[in-house]
Amino acid sequence: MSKFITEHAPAITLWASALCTFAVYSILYKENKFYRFFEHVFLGLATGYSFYLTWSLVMKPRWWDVMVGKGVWAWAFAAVFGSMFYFMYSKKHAWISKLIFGLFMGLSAGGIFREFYEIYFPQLGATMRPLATNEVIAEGPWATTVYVAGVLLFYVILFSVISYFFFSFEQKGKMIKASSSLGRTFLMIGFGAIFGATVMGRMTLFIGRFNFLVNNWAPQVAADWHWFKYVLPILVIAAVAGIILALKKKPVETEEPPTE
Amino acid sequence: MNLKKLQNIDKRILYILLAIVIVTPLFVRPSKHPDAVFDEVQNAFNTIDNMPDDKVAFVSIVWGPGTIAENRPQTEVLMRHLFMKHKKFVVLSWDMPGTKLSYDVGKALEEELGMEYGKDWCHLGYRPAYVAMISRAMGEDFQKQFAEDYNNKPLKEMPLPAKIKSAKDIGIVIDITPSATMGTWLAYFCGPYNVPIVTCPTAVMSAEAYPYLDSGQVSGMLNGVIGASMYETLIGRGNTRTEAAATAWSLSCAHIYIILLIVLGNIGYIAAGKKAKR
Amino acid sequence: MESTTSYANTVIYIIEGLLVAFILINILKARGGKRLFIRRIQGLNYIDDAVGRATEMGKPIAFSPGIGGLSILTLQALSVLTHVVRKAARYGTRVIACVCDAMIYTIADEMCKDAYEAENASEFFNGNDIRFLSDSQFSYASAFVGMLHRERPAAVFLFGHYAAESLILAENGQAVGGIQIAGTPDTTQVPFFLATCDYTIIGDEYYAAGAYLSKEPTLLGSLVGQDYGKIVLIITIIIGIAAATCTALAPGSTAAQWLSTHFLEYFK
Amino acid sequence: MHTLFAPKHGVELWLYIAGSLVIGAGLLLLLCQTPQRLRKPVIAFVTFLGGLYFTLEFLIPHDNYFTHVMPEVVNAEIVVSCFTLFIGIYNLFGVHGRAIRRKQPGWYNSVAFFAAFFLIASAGFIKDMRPDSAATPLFEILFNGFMNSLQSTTFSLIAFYIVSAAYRAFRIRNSESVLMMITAMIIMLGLVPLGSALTSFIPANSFFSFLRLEKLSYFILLLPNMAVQRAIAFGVGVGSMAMGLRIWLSLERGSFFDEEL
Repeated sequence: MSKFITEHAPAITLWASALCTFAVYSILYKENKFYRFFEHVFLGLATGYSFYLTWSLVMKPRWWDVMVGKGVWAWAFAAVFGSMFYFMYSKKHAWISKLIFGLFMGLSAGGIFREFYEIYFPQLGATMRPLATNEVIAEGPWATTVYVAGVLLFYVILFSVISYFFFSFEQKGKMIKASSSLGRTFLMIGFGAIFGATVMGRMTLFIGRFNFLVNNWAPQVAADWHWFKYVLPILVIAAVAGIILALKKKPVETEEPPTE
Repeated sequence: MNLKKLQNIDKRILYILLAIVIVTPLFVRPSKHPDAVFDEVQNAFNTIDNMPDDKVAFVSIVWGPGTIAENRPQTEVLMRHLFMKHKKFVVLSWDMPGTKLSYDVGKALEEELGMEYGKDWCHLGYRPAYVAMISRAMGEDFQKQFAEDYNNKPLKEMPLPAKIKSAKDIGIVIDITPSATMGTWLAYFCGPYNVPIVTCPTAVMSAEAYPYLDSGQVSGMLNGVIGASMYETLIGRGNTRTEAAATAWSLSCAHIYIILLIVLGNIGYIAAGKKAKR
Repeated sequence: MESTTSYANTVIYIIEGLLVAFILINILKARGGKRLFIRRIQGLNYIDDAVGRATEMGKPIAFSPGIGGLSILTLQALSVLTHVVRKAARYGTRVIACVCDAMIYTIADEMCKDAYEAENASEFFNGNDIRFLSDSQFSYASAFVGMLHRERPAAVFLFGHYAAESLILAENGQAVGGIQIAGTPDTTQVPFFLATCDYTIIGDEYYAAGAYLSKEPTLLGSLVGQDYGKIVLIITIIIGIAAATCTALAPGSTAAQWLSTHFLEYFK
Repeated sequence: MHTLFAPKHGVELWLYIAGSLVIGAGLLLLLCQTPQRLRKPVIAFVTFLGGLYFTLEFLIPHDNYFTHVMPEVVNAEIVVSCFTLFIGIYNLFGVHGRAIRRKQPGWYNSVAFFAAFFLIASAGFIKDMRPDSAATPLFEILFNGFMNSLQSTTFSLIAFYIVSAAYRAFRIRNSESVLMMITAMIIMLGLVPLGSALTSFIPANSFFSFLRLEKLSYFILLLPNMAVQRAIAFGVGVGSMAMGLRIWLSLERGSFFDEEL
């Protein structure tokens, strides 16, 4: 068994990858048993792997080796603190787990002052733009107008979006109401921009999987079975035809017409 | 044909067409690179080009197999540029499988360009993703955080990593990432220790980076694989058949396809609306 | 070795101090019984409709509190979950909550049990409906998708911290025909929720949701304090604009020099 | 004091470790005995202390002691948080164990779950102890062959979903959806070489050059998009400051914080 694994590891890896790829893509057609099985395999692997990883990359080098190997015995208290989490299973003493949760939440809450400074102060600084500069004025009235218009537009957007997120002011005043609905308009432009900018990245994910199938898996298959290159186009055509036939048979129940 | 049907094309047909549209350019592999180079790519190029020779670039690899199509071309072109200019760099991976992937990229270039491991570059191996904590501690005491390299060789035995003591020896951070690590680098390393950063996000994360580019907190950016293909033009590989160029073509086609779909959907929507009014 | 880290300075003390003061003062005021106004948040009102629809159709409700660990963001999602569970418990409608973090799982389980008890509907509580799926992002997503297709819920709630998997969850929720309500402060994921969900709670509104649903004075007060905090930032920006314009137009003047060394310098 | 904390070795070390565990257990017992009325204040105090550390580290306006012990504190934080490891595993084992015991529909999937879990975990540990055993290739197979491909394929599903989402959502329904649609289309065209070629007939140096798609999308990303993101960020920043404060000072309200202890 172990010899078999050692000898055939690359081939098994390749085939397993291909199998998993097809299993996951099968959900695009329809939920099925094949997908369901691999969903559970994935779950088991992810859990088992994080178990292994946590021990061998964090606990062992940072805790066990330091405590037992180097003899820093005080690290034993880390286990005491760690055990406090498990009091959540006791109805009576659940509060002890809240104690350690509290410590951790406190630690992360305490970082907020630095975080606010390091992240938002430079942002504030970058927002403080001059309404006009001598260089721009020297370039002539047209350049000045364009520059000033750009800066003003920036502030209109910035302040109107901030005003959309005011919660405690009754948005009755015409000014605030107009500003807040303007803010929502600009929000939509911003979200459209994010959507548009995201498409590209997601497509490359598929390209990555495809590259694997074509550059790694298919050559291996072709090398193993010479007749495969004749079968592959037939398989693809059959798959497409199958889907089209399936669609013809039964109109798909999803996709209600959009509601207003 | 009933135009109304255009607003309810079955998802599975959309999916198959998408696959065809993306796959075709990957087979054809055109060599043409984009003509225009965006400013942030040019700035990234200049920042790396102007790094003082006595400092070391820190390449942070956050990507793994999931975003290999975007992040590997970026890693490849940046390492190539660093090698070409004889800038020294160290690589650290925050992603387990990304460790070997990035090591292989460096190793292949090292052989191609005749560089020397341990002197021109070094791979520090893998750290679990506690970027905030490790980057902060690394700025205080570099050697304490990293004892061995990718091959478990002590850093002290190699000329390049042995001389890095603290943040003062690091001339630039290059963060090649599919997630929001840029903010962490800014807050815990580049901000406090005043080190410039070039970010190479996946296209998804790039929109978030623009405010930081504008404020000057981030010196430059390679926006996904398109950024990588523009960078290739900058380092004089504009007419080579590269992975980046083929992918850029694929992406172009996919974008046009989606826009066509949106248009078709709206034609169907309008047609259906007119019918309803009658 | 001398540290090169940066530390607090006067401007930080003033600005962060003002923020802290406004927030705390308003919390105390609210606790003291002052009535506070909160504007309507679209989307949150539809939560009850969605629960009603699931009840009518006799189908379950699915809830995801995101992929975050034990943080305020996730706790906020759990308070929405409690709200949904209490509404559903009244009609005996199942709520399937799928959690991505072990600690959150225990808390969610506890909270759901309490919610059913509070509505005197303990007999409807089913421990199997609160599920820990996986703490790995995509493993969680794939398991959530499987759950959606098997249970075919009539309403799907996605609240909390989301990353790339947002679209996987929401597009499959859409495919099984559920009415979907999503809320997240992660700006990059909002466009996808807007495209696939019936109602989406955006950015800052997410933090206001807890206050809006619970009407808890402390949270309301904090919300009012945050509004004042935003005004502090706006004023800071306006002063900054004036200072920047002044230094740009008359760089040599004493005013410009004073402003740049005593104000603008701190925001670099 | 110094000798007490000096590294120990051999039997002495184990005695010290056992001693600390006994002391720790004693402390926990003591905590169990804490009267109910003291519990909330104790939690509030501990939370406050936790927050105080990072607050002081930043607010003391010069190089200080807290900065220097930061690596140790951070290390301890990481180690202790890792002890939560078993909570998730315990839950999953419960669910899938039950499924198998009761032969629920699809119980064989739960068997697959257990098999996958034990295979990859044991392969990992064995490979670390004996790198030349068959565990090393087995781990490679499970990790690269199965886990990574499942992960990246699941991730790449988004490529398909984004198409169907865009197709379905971007309809000229109201002004909001139109705005979002048009912006998304401009960005999509402007970001890729083929899209920007559509408007390359406009001379780059002319007055109308801003209408070139790459310029336009660049403008949108840089000006409106940036202003919007910054505005949201300021709101979220203040919001997180408020939350941090509420947590730190134990003012937070909501189900988790109000439960009886």
